[in-house]
Amino acid sequence: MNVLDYTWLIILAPFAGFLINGLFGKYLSGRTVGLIGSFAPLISFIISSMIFIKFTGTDPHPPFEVEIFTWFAAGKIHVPVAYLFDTLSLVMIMVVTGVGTIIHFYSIGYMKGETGIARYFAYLNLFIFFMLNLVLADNLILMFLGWEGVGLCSYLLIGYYYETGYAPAAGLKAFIVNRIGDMGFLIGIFLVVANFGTVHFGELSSIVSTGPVNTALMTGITLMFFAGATGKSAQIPLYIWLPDAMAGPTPVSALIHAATMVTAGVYMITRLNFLYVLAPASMAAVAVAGGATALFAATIGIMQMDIKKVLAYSTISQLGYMFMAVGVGAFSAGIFHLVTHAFFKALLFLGSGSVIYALHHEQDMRGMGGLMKKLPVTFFTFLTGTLAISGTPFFSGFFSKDEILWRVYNYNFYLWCAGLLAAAITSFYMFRLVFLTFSGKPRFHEHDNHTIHESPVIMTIPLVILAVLSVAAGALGIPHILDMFHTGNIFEHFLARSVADTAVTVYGNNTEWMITGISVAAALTGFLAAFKIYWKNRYVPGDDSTITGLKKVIYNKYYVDELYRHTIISGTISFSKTVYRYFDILIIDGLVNGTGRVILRTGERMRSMQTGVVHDYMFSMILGVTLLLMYILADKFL
Amino acid sequence: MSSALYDNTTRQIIAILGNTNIIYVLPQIILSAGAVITMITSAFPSEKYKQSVNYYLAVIFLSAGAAASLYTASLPSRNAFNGMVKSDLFSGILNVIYSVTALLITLTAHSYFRRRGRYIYELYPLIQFAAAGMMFMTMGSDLMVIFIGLEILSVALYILTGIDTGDRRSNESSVKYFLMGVFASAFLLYGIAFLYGASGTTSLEGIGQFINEKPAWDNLYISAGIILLMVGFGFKISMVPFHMWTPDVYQGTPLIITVFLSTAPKAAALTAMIKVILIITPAAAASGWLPDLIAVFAILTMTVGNLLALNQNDIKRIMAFSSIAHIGYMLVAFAVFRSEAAGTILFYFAAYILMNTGFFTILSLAAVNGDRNLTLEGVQGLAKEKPLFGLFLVIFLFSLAGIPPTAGFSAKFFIFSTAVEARLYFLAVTGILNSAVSAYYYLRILLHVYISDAGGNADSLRGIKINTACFIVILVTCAGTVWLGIMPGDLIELAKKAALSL
Amino acid sequence: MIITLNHYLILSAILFSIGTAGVLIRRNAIIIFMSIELMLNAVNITLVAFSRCQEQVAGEVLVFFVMAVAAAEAAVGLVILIAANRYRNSVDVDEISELRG
Amino acid sequence: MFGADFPILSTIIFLPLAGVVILLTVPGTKKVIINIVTASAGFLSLILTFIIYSRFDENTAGYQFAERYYWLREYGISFHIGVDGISLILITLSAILSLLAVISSFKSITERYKEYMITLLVLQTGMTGVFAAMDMFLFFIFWEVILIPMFILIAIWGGKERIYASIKFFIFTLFGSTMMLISIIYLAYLSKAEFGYISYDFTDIFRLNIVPGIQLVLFMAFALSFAVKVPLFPFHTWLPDAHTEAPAAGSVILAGVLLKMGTYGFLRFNLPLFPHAAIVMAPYMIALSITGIIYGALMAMVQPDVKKLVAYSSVSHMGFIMLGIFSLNSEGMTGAVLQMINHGVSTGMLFLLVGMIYDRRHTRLIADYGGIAKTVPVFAVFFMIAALSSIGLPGMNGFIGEIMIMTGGFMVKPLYGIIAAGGVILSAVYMLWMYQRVMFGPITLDVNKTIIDLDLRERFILIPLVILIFWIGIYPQPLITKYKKSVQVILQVYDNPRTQGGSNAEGEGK
Amino acid sequence: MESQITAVLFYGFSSAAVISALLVITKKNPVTSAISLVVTFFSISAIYILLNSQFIAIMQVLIYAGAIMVLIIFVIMLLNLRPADIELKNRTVSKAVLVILIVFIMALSLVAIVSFGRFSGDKGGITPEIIAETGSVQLIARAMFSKYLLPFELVSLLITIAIIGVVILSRSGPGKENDGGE
Repeated sequence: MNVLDYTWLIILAPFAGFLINGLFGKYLSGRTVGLIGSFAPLISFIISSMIFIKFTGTDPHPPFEVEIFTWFAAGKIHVPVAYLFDTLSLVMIMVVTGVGTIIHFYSIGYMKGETGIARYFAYLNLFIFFMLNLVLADNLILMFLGWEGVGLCSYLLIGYYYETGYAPAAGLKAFIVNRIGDMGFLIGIFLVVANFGTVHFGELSSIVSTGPVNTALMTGITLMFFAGATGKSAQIPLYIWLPDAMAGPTPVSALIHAATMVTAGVYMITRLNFLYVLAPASMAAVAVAGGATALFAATIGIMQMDIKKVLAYSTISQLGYMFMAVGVGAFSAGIFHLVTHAFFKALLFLGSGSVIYALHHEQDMRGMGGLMKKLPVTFFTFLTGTLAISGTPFFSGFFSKDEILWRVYNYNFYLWCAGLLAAAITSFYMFRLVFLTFSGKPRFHEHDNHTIHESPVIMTIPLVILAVLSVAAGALGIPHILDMFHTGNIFEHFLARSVADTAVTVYGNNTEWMITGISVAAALTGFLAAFKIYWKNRYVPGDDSTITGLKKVIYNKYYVDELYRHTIISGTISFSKTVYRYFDILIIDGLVNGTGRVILRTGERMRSMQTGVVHDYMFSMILGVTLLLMYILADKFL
Repeated sequence: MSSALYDNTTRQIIAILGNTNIIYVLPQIILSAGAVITMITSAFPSEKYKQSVNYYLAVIFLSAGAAASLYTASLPSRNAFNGMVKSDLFSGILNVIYSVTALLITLTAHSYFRRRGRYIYELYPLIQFAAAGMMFMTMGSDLMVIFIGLEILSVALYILTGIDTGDRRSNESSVKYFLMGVFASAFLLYGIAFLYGASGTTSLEGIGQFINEKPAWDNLYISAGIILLMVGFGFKISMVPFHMWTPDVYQGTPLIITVFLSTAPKAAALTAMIKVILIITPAAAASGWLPDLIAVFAILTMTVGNLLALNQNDIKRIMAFSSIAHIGYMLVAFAVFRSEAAGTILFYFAAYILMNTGFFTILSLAAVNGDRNLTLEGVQGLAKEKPLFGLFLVIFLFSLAGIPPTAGFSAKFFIFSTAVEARLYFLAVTGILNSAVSAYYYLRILLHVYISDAGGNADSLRGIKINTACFIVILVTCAGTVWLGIMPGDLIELAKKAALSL
Repeated sequence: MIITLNHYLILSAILFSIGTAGVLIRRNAIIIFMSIELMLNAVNITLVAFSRCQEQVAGEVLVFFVMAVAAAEAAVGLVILIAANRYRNSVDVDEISELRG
Repeated sequence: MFGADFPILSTIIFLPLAGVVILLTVPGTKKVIINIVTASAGFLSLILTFIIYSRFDENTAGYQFAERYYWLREYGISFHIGVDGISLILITLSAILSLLAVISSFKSITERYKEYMITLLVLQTGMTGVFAAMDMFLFFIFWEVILIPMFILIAIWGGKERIYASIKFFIFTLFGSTMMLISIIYLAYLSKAEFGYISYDFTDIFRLNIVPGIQLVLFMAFALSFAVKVPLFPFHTWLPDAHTEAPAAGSVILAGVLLKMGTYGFLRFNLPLFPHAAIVMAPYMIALSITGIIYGALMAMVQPDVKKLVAYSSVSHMGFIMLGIFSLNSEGMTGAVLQMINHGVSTGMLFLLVGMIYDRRHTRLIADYGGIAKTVPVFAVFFMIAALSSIGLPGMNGFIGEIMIMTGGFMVKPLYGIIAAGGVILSAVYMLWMYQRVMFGPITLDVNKTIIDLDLRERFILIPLVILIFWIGIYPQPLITKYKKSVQVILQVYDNPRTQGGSNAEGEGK
Repeated sequence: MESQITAVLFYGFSSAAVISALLVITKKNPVTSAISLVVTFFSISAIYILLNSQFIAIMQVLIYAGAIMVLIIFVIMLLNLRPADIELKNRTVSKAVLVILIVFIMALSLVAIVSFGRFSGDKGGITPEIIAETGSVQLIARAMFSKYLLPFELVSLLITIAIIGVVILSRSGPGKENDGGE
């Protein structure tokens, strides 16, 4: 059995899971549904792993494509449903299916007892299906299918608790903001089709690499794609949907809004690296936007009270790092951070999910505290994740983040400063989170005290697995200065078969050591600050009303949502209402009805000539006769 | 008319009489004789069968008249009565149309007048006389015959409009029609006088020859004559601005007479006018002022007719204005000023008569209290109480509005296609826009018939009974309307052929 | 001073116009009818004059027919007017205007 | 079963009329018999449609299954019908939607049931006829015939404002088509001048050489008629009223098929007949189209009435189709034709769904709902599918058409594609926002707690549409192949430098 | 000389006709109007004589003055019309002026037309001499019963209809069920 013949199963298994759960789920028990839903990505994961193995080793399999059928074709557009397997996409599907599978299993525990569990697993499987399409697509339009498809699943899953008012609203927001970005993606596709006549990555790559370079065009195309990426990956200015997306179930936040979907933008830019390298301006834009987002989101993270919101802003911030990386041309570093982030952020979310589960859906950290003993597994795994994200040496986050910061330092000093500051802040708010949640006195209701206990095994095992990965994954991408076993940067080498880094290293090893040291110091500073405030001083933030000044501004996320709401959204709506009332009804409709009315009124007015008096009728006749006679006289003599 | 006239007159009279070809006026003879015979039945001894005898005799004679018309139509073109009349396919077809219309109206009239509580033995004879008059108008190839034919028709119609002597509205419409009709015929006569004065003959061929040979087209007598003729005929066909009598007369007179007024006499007057003008005017006139004038009349007529119909509430008035508008469409074909175009008018009349008669026959069944309930409110809910009526009304009204696949559409199509062929685009466009406007008031009727609940009318509408004769009329007209809509080919070809025989 | 055709025709035109004026300014239906008769007479003059000048009798024949027609119309018309009078006790055309609009 | 000379196409056209004749003999109270007769007439013609669909030879652009009978020989009019790829798929669409419309009305119509079914059947004949006609006169006849049943549908079985809406619909569209009639007649006489015989037949009319100046006038005349039908901004004002007042089945047919007649008209007549004018006018038509896209979407956003919202969304979607057509390139036009089907399916489904919920609650106001996803989950799923299809989600039908159209538009002028893409965003806004307000959130009104979910019949109606949505979304190529050649033929005339802007890369594309 | 006499006679009779015609339309009392109309008819009859058309002249007197006018006067008497409702119709002066103006323009147009129109056509050859020789009656009769036989017969039809009409319309009056009675 050649596993390569079963590549289609990777895609199909989650889809089958979706169909089964979607159509028949309501007739099945919650457990069966959960198992079906979880085994579907597991199958994908197993096959992916087998292919992955074929790609490693001394005699690695070359990249290959699988064409299933022609989706549609007209004129210059020819879109096959075809999947591209290369090292980049393999890394991605490993993450997607791997983390996906773990989270599916976790969900069985987390979602136990919910009413719409079949719906939940169906959506989740559908998400995996679309995500795989996104990742494996060998052309832009199929990628766009996945791109929008995951957006849909995100929408559906955020709005999972549809009986509430806010969850569907958050889903809608996510979808629409994503669509705004997608418009950029679409325009990028149009530009590519119109100029190169193909949407296929391989062909596109060979066209642009052989043909003359039109930098302006390339910049346009890449900026458009980047606009798409900002939507999906929650970068400035379209990041606003992600914090709201936390309204969905926590595993969903872990899978979609941390590990996989939101990283699609990074993946897409990496996939299209051959375009980006021809547009340095776009690269710079990506890097700057990433750096700005990393810093900006981190600052908001400081002041959030909702445990998941903190993680959400942290995700935005981390995504900013990834963009910074790809922006400076360090594609492999970006992807590497993507992978490690997938592990530790999924871990953090699942851990928070465990907390929330234990506390019966309490999410505000002001209502937690002292959970260290109650939830030991959760605590330790969560701590692992925190250490990883903070860049503690030898945790995975350390390797990936350091790599990025080093590359950025080579690229631009100020950008590096932003990254560094963000790293410090990240460390601060993450430890703030840990301390507020797990240390100190319990602040939840006393009577809950007995009901709070550690989550079931099905939820803790995933936490442990992810914790292990969060620690170990760093080994894949050890920077050369730390390369004690001379394995080289495995990850970078592996990925180099698909993507060539363009980042240039201008400084030497000593500088690299120094940079590493500074970033560790920054992380430490953040930790110490948090330690002082929240561990030593046992500081607990007060109610919303007590928050004032700059804190209030940050707590309210710099009022960006409000800004959007009061300008763009209400502007559009009131504009439409005005146009509807005064243009559509009054002018267009009025013109049509008015014409009718004028005709009717003319008829009505003419009726008054029909007086019923014979004289008037005869007079009209005589008038006619006279005019006619004058007419012929005029015709004759004039 | 030369010195030969001074020869032995008796011999000549015999010769002329022998040369009259009386067979060509057979329909007229049958109808006139039939009228007299039908009338005498009022003296029929049996009270019980008196009315039936009267009615059936009328039906028989009208059928015979129709058959005779068919027969004469099949005969080759021929002058008769010393060139006073000419029998050709054109007049033949029209004769058939007249007698069939008269027949349809007779069939409907019987039950209608009974319901109205008034049985008039002279009704059918008058219709037959009127039909005979129309036939003479159409067949006449001499202005004298046409004039007298017109007067026969007019006098019969003056009487018919006032036939319900118990109804003051009927009387009013008759007064109005009479005064204005006589007034209009003075103009017609003046026109005839001018033509006669200019050419020295009243024969159409003669005048035509004279104008062509002299050439005398720029003679003021000729133009004044034609103008005044158009006034006279224009009154009869209610051409704007000579149309104002129409709604009042239609509204006041008993419904069946309204139908009659709006169908056959109009056909007769319009075709007579077309015939006269087309024969007497030379080819050069086709680019002169006359077609322009007719075009102006056409536009005025259809526009005014339609506009006035929009706000009416009385269905008879609506249909009066609608008949004005229809005349306007037909004038479009007249403005083309070619005899083939007259063929499309023949077709239009056939279609118009079918749909109009059908429509009114249905209404006649619903009419009570001297037609006073024939308002939009009065027919509300008709289709609800009588669904079958509703279906028929849909067909008739859409046909009147000119929506395919009905006779009304085919007719309009032929008219406008003739206009386009003659490059009268403006006319065609105006016509077609008008026909779109007209849809409004037909739809209004339909909406009232169909949508609104009967409410207060429910009882009177439920009481409607349909008799066989009316049902046959409705069925025939409906079938005709649809048939001419789907398969207009034969008739239009025949009509065009007929028009060429002018 | 020779009386030509034109004299007759102008006389006829004047009489015709007077008749028309009568039709338009009188309210009494009978007088209106009389005015119309006047118009017909005016036309008759034209016809006879033309007939004479063309050395024909056709015009005169037509005049004869017109007279007959006028008589018939008079009979019918007057009966109609009598009927109208029965309803309204007047033959004022202004009053015979129930049907309008 | 059906030989080569079996007049299969005219059977499809007149089969519903046969149903009408049978219905006339059935008493109005026997609802079941009426149902059986109507549905089987629709079903049989659907089967026949499938037969021609499968037998259609997609390798030629010519008309197939042509039948020709002389009709008005003297006027050069014949009963000439046939199908090319574009008409084929549109006929198929109308057959499907007609049958579904019939079935959907089984319960929702309570009065004048027989007349209602007759009306629907007549409507079907008219629609099929429009798409099958190969004679200008015949085309016009069918075109106008449709007004009658549609008018009656709205006027009798419509909502509160039905009288106003029906008259507006009728008169407005009638006015639109007036100029077309004159132009058709003109063309026929032009053929007389050019070929020596008058002819209304496509085969002759399409060979005419028309002077550019006259082309422009005729183009306008035809365009007016079609633009009203489409409806192209700013001729759309009849649509919201008509849709809102029409019964569900009427809306389905109206949105699903009738609007397509307008775009079909553009494709069938305006482009092949008046190429010069089309090139001159294309920017203006596109300007109106994209205005319509954005305008319709913005208007849809602020409608409180679900049906009106969907109606305005139709304005937006039809703008897409028009944009595709007047891109005058293969991408745009292929997309436009596909989008005609897509819009028919998805908007048709939306109207069906609105009708179903209306039957239960007798209100169409968004504010009267809220949170009903809990009480009617199955309905919610179907509604979601329809909404997503309507907003052009990839994997569903709307996407394929829209992306091709937008690419086509973009290739003409990037701005066109960009604005159209903006319309895609807005469509998500109004559609999902409406969905959210209707379906999600807490249930605020007690009446909404007891709504009954869709029954089997209703599911049966919707499932074919769902299948179509996904089939076209996932594997549209067979469908595209059916009409590809026909589109190519239309485009042949346009040897247009503008559309060849990116032709340097043409050879390298697949 | 003869033409002078003709001229005098013509002007005399035509002014009589015109004046009496004016009286017809202006006199308040319908009987006066009717009597004036009779005068007009007689004057016209005289004009016919001037035109050498004796038959028509006689007919004019017989039919118009004799039959029709008698009928009219009879009806006037029958209806017993009060002079009160006989006055110039018009409600407003401006309208009356308008009517007169239009009629005046029409009169002018007619005069212009008859003055400038060309009278032509083939002469029929029935000169005044022949008329004097044969007699107007015979000439007309010949034409009427040969060439114009059909119209002549049609006139009889017309009169029949008129008789029927008179019978029907005079049969009954208001008071029946369908009197509107509003």
